[in-house]
Amino acid sequence: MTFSDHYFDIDRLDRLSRKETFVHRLDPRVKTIATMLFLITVISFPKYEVAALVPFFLFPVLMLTLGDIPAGFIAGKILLVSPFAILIGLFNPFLDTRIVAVVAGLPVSAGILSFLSILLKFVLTISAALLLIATTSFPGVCHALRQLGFPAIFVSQLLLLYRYLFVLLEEAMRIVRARDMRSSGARGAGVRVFVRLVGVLFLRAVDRAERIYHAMLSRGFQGDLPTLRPSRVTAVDLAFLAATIAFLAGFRFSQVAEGIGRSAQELLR
Amino acid sequence: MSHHIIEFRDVCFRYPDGTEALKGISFRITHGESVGVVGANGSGKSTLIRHMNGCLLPTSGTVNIGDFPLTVKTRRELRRKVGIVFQDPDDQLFMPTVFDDVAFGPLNLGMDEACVREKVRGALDVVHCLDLQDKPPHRLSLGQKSAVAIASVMAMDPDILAMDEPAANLDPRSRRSLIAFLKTFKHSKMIASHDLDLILDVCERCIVIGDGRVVADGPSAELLSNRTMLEENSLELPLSLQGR
Amino acid sequence: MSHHIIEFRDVCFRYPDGTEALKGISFRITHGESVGVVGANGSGKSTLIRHMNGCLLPTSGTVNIGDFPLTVKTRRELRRKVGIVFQDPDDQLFMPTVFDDVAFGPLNLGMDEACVREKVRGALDVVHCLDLQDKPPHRLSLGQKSAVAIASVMAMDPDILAMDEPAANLDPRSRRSLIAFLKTFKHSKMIASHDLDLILDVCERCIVIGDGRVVADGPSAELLSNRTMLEENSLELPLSLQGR
Amino acid sequence: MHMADALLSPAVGTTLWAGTAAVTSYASKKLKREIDDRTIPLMGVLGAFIFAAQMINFTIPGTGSSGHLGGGMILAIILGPHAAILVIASVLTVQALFFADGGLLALGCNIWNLGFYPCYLVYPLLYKPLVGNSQKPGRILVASLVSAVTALQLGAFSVVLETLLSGKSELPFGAFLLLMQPIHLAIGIIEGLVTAGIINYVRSARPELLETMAALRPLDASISLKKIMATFIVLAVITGGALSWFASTHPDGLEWSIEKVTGKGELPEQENGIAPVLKGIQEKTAFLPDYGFKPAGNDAKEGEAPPVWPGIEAGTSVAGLIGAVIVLGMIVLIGMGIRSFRRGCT
Ligand SMILES: Nc1ncnc2c1ncn2[C@@H]1O[C@H](COP(=O)(O)OP(=O)(O)OP(=O)(O)O)[C@@H](O)[C@H]1O
Ligand SMILES: Nc1ncnc2c1ncn2[C@@H]1O[C@H](COP(=O)(O)OP(=O)(O)OP(=O)(O)O)[C@@H](O)[C@H]1O
Ligand SMILES: [Mg+2]
Ligand SMILES: [Mg+2]
Repeated sequence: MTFSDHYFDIDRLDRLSRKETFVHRLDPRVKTIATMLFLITVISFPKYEVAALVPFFLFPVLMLTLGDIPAGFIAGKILLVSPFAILIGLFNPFLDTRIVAVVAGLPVSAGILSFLSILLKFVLTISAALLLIATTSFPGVCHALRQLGFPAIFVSQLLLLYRYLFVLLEEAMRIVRARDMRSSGARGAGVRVFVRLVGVLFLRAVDRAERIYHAMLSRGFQGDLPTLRPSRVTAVDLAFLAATIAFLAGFRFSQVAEGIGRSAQELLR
Repeated sequence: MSHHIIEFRDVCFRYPDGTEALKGISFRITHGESVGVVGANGSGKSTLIRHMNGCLLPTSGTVNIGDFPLTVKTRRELRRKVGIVFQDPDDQLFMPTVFDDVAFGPLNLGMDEACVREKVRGALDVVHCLDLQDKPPHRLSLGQKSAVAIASVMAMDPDILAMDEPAANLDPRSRRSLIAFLKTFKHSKMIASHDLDLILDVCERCIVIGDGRVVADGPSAELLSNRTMLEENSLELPLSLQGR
Repeated sequence: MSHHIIEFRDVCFRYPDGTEALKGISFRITHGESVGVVGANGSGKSTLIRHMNGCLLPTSGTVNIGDFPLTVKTRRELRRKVGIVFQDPDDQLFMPTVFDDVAFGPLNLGMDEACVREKVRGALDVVHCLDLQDKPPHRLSLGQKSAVAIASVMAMDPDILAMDEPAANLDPRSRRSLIAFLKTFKHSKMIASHDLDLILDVCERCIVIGDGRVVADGPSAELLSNRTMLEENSLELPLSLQGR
Repeated sequence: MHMADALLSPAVGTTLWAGTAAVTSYASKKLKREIDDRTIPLMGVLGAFIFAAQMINFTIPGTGSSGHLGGGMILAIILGPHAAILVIASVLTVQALFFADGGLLALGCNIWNLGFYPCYLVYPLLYKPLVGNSQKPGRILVASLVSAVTALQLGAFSVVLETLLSGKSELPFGAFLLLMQPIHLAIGIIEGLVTAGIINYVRSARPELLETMAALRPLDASISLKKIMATFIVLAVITGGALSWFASTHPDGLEWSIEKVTGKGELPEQENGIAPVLKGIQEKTAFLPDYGFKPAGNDAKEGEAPPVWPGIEAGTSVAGLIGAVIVLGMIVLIGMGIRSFRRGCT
């Protein structure tokens, strides 16, 4: 991924989060909590569990479709994400070769099962996190965190980080562009020039912070970033949370997929 | 209302690297006066403006706002009175959306919600940016950012207004409505700009800065038509006086 | 020399958030022409300028420089021909000192030392910044930065010059000498600005942009005295024509 | 290397979340009491800076591959530990949300691995003493190098531990270590060089800057080793406690520990694949050679009927598979239904 792709990616998520749908209108706190519960439930499955994980796709699919988020975009991001989990999981089939089942004449090893399980968990957890941000603006998540008791300092500087992320990314992009525009050939991609560029960027960042601080003070800043973003938990929000919990508990403790599979087998016979 | 008085007494300022940006500036602005600050690039205008609310404190000399000297201790209090529009709008728009940003000041002053909304609306209206409310600042053009930055200061109803190059990125119409607004703003104000026509329109008094010193101080109409003095200070006649 | 020709054919550009900044722009600039681009805040001037050397590529339509279409593949080559001065000077100064920064381009073009020094000197002289040579860019005033940014592009001897709001932060004298320099620059150039007086002085031709479209295109003297058309586009008569 | 949700068990995930929450709220409290609020915009902007810097890649000489700045040590050096850990936490939060780097549960681990070590262990215990008061470029270089390498090694080691404690991966301890530590040695060296380069650049360009920033940094020298160790030990105990509780209630998550407790014999070697090789490496390198991280019950010979554990029997898995496919189909249908319904509405 190139530099500006990264930028546009963040920007695209940021724009998606400004849509107006049922999911977007839900209270950020409720969505954050629901997502965390979802994550914990998903990873609480034992390492060889595969089938029972599948019903959990309902959650991201509902968020995706109700929130009107393009599935291709999320899928693309999942594929691009750092492959660490997959890389580590990939060893499982080689290391755990006990045959535990024979499906359609093909032997299936425990390692393959645990790898599949990691894969499913990977897709589920990553898509849940991405969908949280795609349906809740980042400032929304920040305010939710504040209301959920995260320290004020942390949340304030998280908001500022987010605001200046775009400014500095653009600044970096333009510095790189200005360098490329005035340099010929590949000169300038080495560590030395990098350190200089980053050094300049750093100094500017510090200066900017100083100027921002003054601007904030000039407008009555007292260590807190107030907003007029009334977020009240409504009955709809509570219903959503309750439904999520019921959904999670239901699918966690009953073997839905397996049950359906058995019935299907019965029917076929 | 003595708190609209600004007085600089022999103010010197040295940047940490040793650059002497102000070398003894003195003047007094009384209530309701409207003063333009003009001078060459690097003459010290921005440095001067940043002294107005204690962003920078003099290396020597004093700045008084009302009857109070501006010091580390008093600046917190006095800052509310002085609204500053900085030269780079990106420094000033630090909240995630235009609305939040303009609302920041009023909220900090403890206004209630309806009142805040009212203020934000009014301020954005003056600069023709009402429909940008929900945009995040990083998606605005530079001129739009400048306009919003001005709104965010105006929303605070400052007693004293200090602006650093407010019209630099505005299109002629927005510049014109900024001028109109400045003319209605009845408290003291100080405007640093290279746009001598704007100064001539808005400010009855003008201070010419050269190399960190006050070179001339007097009625704008007079100073800004003094070609020799202007040219000595890297300035020239306002365009509207040059004719074609 | 056909490589001084710039042609936009039906150029549309949409920012990733869906903002349609350019909605079908077409024009052709022949060698040696000097063209001003004017329009309201947010009308798309900066977006247009950024298409000149492929910083942005059209969503649809084509940009030709000389006889080559500007694409991902050719832009590296064509970039050398087109010197762009961005709206924000900070974007452009990335080296530790003013001298290094202005020398960066010439050095990369493989000039020898004496030649580079010569160029840097010449370029800095035009913008009155010779004595800032050894200062680091972050310690300059904004106007000084703008001036140095212009010098850093001029030092590269571009075939085509594109400037976005070059005079916004300059003091009147530097502005005047920028105008003088632009008049001596004999290749094609394109200047986006709210400073209609500068456009009137420097450009024989003027393109008015409104909401991402070309609204008018013709001789500056004619367009910039057409009060109705200007006012419809958030502009007004150049100050020097307004008189007092 | 970011820890990922998919490799985590709830016990490890929540324990590290708790640890991280404790550390960050400690840092916030400290900051609140001891700094003026100018640090808040500085922290925010420097967090954004780390991102911007991370997006500029450079080529690593000789390899052609590209590296980027992680930033943990830089932040610790510039802002001091308390502010730095909050900034690192924010950077990781944004990465988790926008790039799905790691994930939200793994965030706890990641903040711990990439924030706690550089800020609260390496900075006070290594960097400060190594640099001392001299601030010469050479010393900064050495100190940055040593610190960055150490911090990354600790972080990588933690990733290994967290993964293995979670029990989702089959990688043996030693092999995993061999996989992680050398990579992070290389990354650490580069990170150290870049860190030193930037600090030195800033020092020469704006010497006054680091001094004024130093003023923002409370209790630089006074972070007592004791306090840190005490925190660390407390957290270790909590972790251990939680884990053993989890082990006793949740056998399939941590089967290896049961194996250890019941002492069910030595594990037989796997005969095929790279397992024996890895096993060999492991025996030579691992300092905990007994941690085989192998499930119990695999003493069954190959070719025999699959063992009852881990609760997979052929019938179940086939039914599960069929069910999974059906459920997946239904979910896709639901999704497409909603989508076309929405389209119809608008
Ligand atoms: N990065 C961006 N993402 C989305 N929209 C943008 C972005 N930059 C600019 N725009 C929008 O595109 C339109 C054209 O912007 P542009 O910067 O080209 O205007 P401009 O004519 O240069 O204005 P100004 O005179 O204020 O500099 C504006 O409506 C602006 O809000
Ligand atoms: N951060 C800084 N460190 C050191 N010197 C500085 C710094 N900022 C400005 N200066 C110097 O101080 C002097 C006054 O700068 P200032 O920004 O006040 O000028 P100005 O009148 O606002 O100029 P402009 O019209 O270009 O905005 C200049 O010589 C400048 O180089
Ligand atoms: Mg200035
Ligand atoms: Mg523009």
